Amino acid sequence: GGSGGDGGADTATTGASGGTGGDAPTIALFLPESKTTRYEAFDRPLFEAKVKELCAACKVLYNNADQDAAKQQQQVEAALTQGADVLVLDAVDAAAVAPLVNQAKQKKIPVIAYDRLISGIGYDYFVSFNNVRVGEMQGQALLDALNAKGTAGKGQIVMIHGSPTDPSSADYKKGAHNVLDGKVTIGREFDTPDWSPDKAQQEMEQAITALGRDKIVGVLSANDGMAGGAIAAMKRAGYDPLLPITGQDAELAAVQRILTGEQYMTIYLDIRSEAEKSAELAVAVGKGEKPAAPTKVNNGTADIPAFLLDPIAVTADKVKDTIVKDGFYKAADICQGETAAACAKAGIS
Amino acid sequence: MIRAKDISKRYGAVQALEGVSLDLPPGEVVALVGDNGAGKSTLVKTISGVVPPDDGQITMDDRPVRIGNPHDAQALGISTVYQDLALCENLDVVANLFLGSETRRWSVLGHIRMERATRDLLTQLDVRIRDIRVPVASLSGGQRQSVAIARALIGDPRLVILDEPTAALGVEQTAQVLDLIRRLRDRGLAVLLISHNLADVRAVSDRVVVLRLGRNAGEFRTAEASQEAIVAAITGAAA
Amino acid sequence: MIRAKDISKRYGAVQALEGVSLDLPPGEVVALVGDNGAGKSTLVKTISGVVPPDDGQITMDDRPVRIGNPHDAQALGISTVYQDLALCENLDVVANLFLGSETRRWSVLGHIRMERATRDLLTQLDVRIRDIRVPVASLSGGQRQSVAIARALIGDPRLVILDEPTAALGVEQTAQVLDLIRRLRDRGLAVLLISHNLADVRAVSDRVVVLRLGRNAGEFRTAEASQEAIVAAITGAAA
Amino acid sequence: MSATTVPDQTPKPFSPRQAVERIRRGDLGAWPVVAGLIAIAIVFGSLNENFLSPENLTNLVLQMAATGTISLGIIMVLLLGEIDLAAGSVSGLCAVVMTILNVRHGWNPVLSIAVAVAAGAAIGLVHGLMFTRIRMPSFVVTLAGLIGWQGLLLYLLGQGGTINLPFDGFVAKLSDTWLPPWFAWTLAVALTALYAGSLLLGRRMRLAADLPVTPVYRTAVRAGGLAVVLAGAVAVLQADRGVPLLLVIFATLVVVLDLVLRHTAFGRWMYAVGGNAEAARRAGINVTRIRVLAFVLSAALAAFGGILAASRLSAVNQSSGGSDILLMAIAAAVIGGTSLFGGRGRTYAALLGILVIQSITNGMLLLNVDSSVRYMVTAAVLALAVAIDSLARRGSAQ
Amino acid sequence: MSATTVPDQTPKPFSPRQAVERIRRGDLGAWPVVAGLIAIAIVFGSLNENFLSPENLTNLVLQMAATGTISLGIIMVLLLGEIDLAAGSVSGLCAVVMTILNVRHGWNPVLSIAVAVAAGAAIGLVHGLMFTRIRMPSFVVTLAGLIGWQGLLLYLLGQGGTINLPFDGFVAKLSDTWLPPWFAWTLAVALTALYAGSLLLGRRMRLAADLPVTPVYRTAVRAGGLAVVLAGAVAVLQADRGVPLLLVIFATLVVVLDLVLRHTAFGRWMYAVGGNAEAARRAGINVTRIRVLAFVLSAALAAFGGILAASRLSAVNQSSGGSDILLMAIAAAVIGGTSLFGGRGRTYAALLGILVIQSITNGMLLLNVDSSVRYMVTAAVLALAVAIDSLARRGSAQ
Ligand SMILES: Nc1ncnc2c1ncn2[C@@H]1O[C@H](COP(=O)(O)OP(=O)(O)OP(=O)(O)O)[C@@H](O)[C@H]1O
Ligand SMILES: Nc1ncnc2c1ncn2[C@@H]1O[C@H](COP(=O)(O)OP(=O)(O)OP(=O)(O)O)[C@@H](O)[C@H]1O
Ligand SMILES: [Mg+2]
Ligand SMILES: [Mg+2]
Repeated sequence: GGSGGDGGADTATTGASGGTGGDAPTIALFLPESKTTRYEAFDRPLFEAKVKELCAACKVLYNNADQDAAKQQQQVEAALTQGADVLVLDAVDAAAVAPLVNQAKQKKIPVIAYDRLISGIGYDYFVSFNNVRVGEMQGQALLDALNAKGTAGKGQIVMIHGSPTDPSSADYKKGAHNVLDGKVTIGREFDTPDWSPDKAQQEMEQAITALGRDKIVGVLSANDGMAGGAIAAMKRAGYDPLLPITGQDAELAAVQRILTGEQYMTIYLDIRSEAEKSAELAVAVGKGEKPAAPTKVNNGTADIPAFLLDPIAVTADKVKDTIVKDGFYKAADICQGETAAACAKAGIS
Repeated sequence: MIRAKDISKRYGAVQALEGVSLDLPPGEVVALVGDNGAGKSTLVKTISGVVPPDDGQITMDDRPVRIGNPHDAQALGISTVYQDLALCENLDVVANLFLGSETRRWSVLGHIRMERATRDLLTQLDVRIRDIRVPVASLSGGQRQSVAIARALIGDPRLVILDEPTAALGVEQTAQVLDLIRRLRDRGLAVLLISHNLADVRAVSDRVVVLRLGRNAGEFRTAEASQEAIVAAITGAAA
Repeated sequence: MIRAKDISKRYGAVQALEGVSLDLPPGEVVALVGDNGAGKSTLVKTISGVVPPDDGQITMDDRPVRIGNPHDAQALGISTVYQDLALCENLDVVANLFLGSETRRWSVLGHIRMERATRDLLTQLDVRIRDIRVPVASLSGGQRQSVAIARALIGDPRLVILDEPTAALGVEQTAQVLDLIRRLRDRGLAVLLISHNLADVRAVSDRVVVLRLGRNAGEFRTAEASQEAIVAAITGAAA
Repeated sequence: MSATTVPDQTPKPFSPRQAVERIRRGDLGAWPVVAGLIAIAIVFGSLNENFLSPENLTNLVLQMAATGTISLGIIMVLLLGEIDLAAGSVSGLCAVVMTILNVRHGWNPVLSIAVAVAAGAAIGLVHGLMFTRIRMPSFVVTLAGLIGWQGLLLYLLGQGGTINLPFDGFVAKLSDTWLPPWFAWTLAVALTALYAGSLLLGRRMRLAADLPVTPVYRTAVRAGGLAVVLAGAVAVLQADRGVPLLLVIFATLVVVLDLVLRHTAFGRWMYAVGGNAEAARRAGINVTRIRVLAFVLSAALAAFGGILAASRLSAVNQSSGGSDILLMAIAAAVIGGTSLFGGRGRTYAALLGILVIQSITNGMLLLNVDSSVRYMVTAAVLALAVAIDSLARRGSAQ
Repeated sequence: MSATTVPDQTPKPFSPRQAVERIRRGDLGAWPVVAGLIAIAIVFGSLNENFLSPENLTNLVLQMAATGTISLGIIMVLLLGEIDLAAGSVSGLCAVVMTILNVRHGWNPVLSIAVAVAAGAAIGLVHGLMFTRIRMPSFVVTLAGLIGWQGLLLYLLGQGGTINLPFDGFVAKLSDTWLPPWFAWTLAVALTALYAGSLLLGRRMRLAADLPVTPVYRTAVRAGGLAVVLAGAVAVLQADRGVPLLLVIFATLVVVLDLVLRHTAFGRWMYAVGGNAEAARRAGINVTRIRVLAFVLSAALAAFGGILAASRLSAVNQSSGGSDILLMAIAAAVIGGTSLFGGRGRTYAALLGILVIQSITNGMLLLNVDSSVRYMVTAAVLALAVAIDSLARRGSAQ
């Protein structure tokens, strides 16, 4: 429970008077890590491209904190030093960046919380998917798959969560439990240091050993990388067909696995919409405008004007209408080698 | 009087000492001689607390004392120059000389007093070291030896043990060390000298104790023993 | 003939050697004497490639040779026993003895041949070490010294340098080493002996070279020089 | 003189008294670590009945090969008293190189592996040259490597992130190949015979050279011990999927490197440089070359370890070679008895150390506990396993 | 004899020749690292005009205090030739302890800090006792600590995760307090006067004891140098928000610990144990106590560093004390010139080393590059900065 409760009150004024950059504001984008694909491969280029499109003279200062809250703090300070006019902040630790936001507010620089809801202080905008919702969708998808196979009550599931030292992993975990608790038996549940696929593989192997091969009916993996590790473990243990397993991030390798039937689903965050929406917003705010937001989200301290996007659960039959249609990956990229046949089956070309 | 009784020490397969006894009365220089590997250094190390003996006892004025580590030995007034010198090569001459018995007030070092005392002591021993503030690592073999000897005189010992003190020393410095040993005796200290140089041994010692293969192998009053008798005891030719 | 000409070496503020020259003809034992810190070990180190001299030249049979590191010196047949021994304490006696010139075939070590040769060599030098497969760290001072001396005889050297070889040795072992030096000379090798023991020096050397404060300070044919003259040169009393 | 020398050199025949002697003087070799392993086995075995099942032991073997191989490389550098912090990054980078060549460019898998290992060796060469020529501390050189090669890995992976290795391809198959039973048994018998033969031959040669020897029955005990261990391992592994190729590869590396270290001049010089670099230099050894070679070996083994890890996962991704792989590899070496100060250690340290570490990890994952508790228990068990070793040695010091 | 000895001991008066001498023999002290820093300043300063701005330099100062303090603790252990891998975890754990006491239980902040630092010291005591009593290698003891204390941290944080510190509370204010200008200037003047005074006093006492002294003008140069550095720092920092309290705390720690190491018996014994533990033991020093104390100091400083980090972030969370803090703290010590083999180094190493590392990080963050490139450039700059140092020393070796 932090203080700074007065933050919400003056949000409007700081927001309006920000944008000292006039027609070509400098926009600082802060992303939390570089070890998963999405941030460097999608968020950043999409965001930068959209800014360029809307305002050719605008400058984007890009920062990646490598999952280190202290480093992110330094990055924000560096950006303020360089005269950023808008901060678009995807917090490493969404609960701990309030002082940073406060610093920006003191300098009358507007802040847009990107992807993760910053708590403990008021600020200008929030653009995101809902992390708890992601966990819920993973849990729901797994439940659906188990029900479809009729194995929901007939065995146990294994849950492979993300890093115990990563706060967002706690949200996914919470969401998944919201859906699954009471509906299935949870046999083993692991927090995986560093979201490491190697460790996920070992965890899955140990779960199989501990529970017995035939007692397991499904796997909840918090992201695609770890799902890859768990799938390797299942294959080596001789599962055929593989158990339904969830994922997140829509990594290329995961999409291919979904098409070939090795992975049941992934969470596809329509990062394009998120990045582009944020870019539009950042440019507008940077120019001193104050767009209206469709909704507000209460972060415990203040109501933050918010643009909320829905995560999309992608199973094999939905790849075509989501990922391919959005151009997230080109069909040619997905349908390489062994995946080609599966592509044809799913109608992707 | 310090007395070691029935000391035994085994290193793995090697029985380095087996029931060795030694008397060190005040005001007397005792020379400990013996072949390489006879156990001389090991005996010294048990007396000065560096290695615990397996067996045996050390008494001081007929009361048994416990010497569990070098600190105990120092507290009892036993000061030792080791054959392998045991200097901290990263520290300078002054620091090495006063190591463990620094001049200090409320734990703050008296740099200047120590430096001054070092210079005086080295001058007295006729040791020439051009800069006493350089690390010991850069000294010549004899210079290190001299520093180690000077170390033993810091504080107020009642027994000074010197394990091959003159091995690396020049003619003059050797003479100074022998002279120093005599002066220590005259001040009433007990001195234990280990040396392979029988000429030196005969020149300063009052008594010669011979070790052979880790056992006592003879004891002589220096004035009365011939060089041949001592050598015979060392080599075991007498047996 | 190996000859060092006008060697100078400075360590920071200390001029350890200044224009020192030395001739080492085959079949002759040259003794290098001098006070502590006179620069004897430094001179040895420049000849055996351990430290590069600042200035000066080393010639072999009148051709200048480059000795940039100890390997070069060994390739030229210069074999050295250092005052600070330079043994690898973690290795056993056999390994230390053959270090750098292991008996091997296709790079596979000939353990048994080396062990056998070690035993023979140590026996020949009258060295008693109970187990030659223990790390050198557990040997007595004299035993280490003996191992270091034995090292210098491995291979087929043409110059053997011994820096204070007998400092830690017992009576018998010293006699053996002196004897060994004579035998090396008789085999036509050049021998450079550094010692503070003038008795030993006079017993085996053909020529005595005196260093003082890093400079040549006199040269004598041993047979013709009196002990007093040598001591005077060492201490500078002659000047 | 030889009359007095020879009897002294002959070790007394084996006797209980002598065994107590050896224990007293701390000459315990690897036994305390083995005792720690047994303790771990008993504890986890009683907490979870699956821990000692053939299936789990097979998994354990598979889990330890990659990090164990990296640890082997680390030992090469630790023997010199130096450190290689870049081993993790190098393992990840080279695995990525191998995967890109194999999957994206369609190169022959063996060739890809060879090129990747060569790349690792080249990286090691760079480290070694910076260490020996510029005389930067190895800690800093490899710290820069740790960061820099990780950067290169991210750069090479680029946008895509994870790259899958085909599941039935050569590389993935490396970790999913099992020796046929007849072959496994033949191998075990052949190894035992070879070992016994070499012991007997050595004994004969020593007798011929008039050197002291150990009594014949000790030779028999040692060969018999190996036979029992090998037979036990094969029997247990056969009860599950068989002897994994991965184990054979790792064990071969351990044994071959041990032979190199103990029986070649190069190995001898490694120990010499680690024990006293100046003495080694004065003995005419090219210290620079030994050092550079150690770094090359370390990086090449790290590269190979990374490839084994990729084979296990059938994929490489941004976190390849990251996480705590480096720390675990170093810890394995140290737990196995390699000194951080150089000059002491054998390659079996990697085997024993990684067994200790992986047993703990493996056992902790079988038990169903919270991750915070898992961390604490892991630390406690790790500390305990090493404390057994240290206490045993301590009781015997001096 | 004293007639010949004394003149030899007097250093020759300062002269250009002597300066060249000193450079040739590698007696360069911290100058090469300072040169590296200047190089870094020039490079980043020319790539980004903001790098040398007062605002950024102020940020730099704030950024380095926490890790610098941890690094100070690491130096205590490195001086003994040991290592403390647990410093990062301990810093995080103690920060969490402090925060829980302060925020959840509403304890007085100063008391919470004191208790947390005491907890750190207790942890150090445990490490030290395991190292000295059980004789486990410090690497393993602190590796177990690294894992175990992290587990305890997670356990204490529990489900909630992040705990915020009120950012106008005492703890958070620690890193957001600025000295008033008059005070900063007074402090600078007082420090210079104190330094000059102590130099002159020492000189007088040496003269009185008939010991050689350096010429007066060198004393003047040294005091003047300090004056210039202090004045420059204060002037630059005043141009932004002022001199941060955090800098004063960190600098005080550095200076006080340096004085302790150089001017007390305890400090002397630290160096002695690090240089040759056996020689120290034979000199009657209680080696065990020194070692335990070093671990206690290390952990206590780590705890305090963790608290400073929490103050900066106004929060603690699961990753407190994690990430690369440990590695950076060790690297700072090594870059600053502390030997990993013990017996060599000063506390200023932490200051200089952390300045190098943070300048690189800070500079890289100002440039707008891909993270893979950032890693690679960081590595290159790190290597270069240390290479300058190493080359300078190398050119002068022997
Ligand atoms: N590595 C070094 N660094 C700095 N000075 C050194 C170094 N080695 C030797 N010196 C200095 O050089 C001078 C000559 O030393 P050297 O070892 O050659 O003397 P030496 O004649 O062998 O004396 P001794 O008889 O005591 O062995 C001494 O003053 C010594 O302090
Ligand atoms: N730390 C040790 N470990 C094992 N054996 C040792 C150890 N120290 C000494 N020894 C053995 O104990 C025996 C006696 O050694 P010691 O050093 O006492 O001999 P010494 O009489 O001093 O010989 P020297 O005249 O050569 O110095 C030797 O055989 C030696 O090998
Ligand atoms: Mg001795
Ligand atoms: Mg010498």
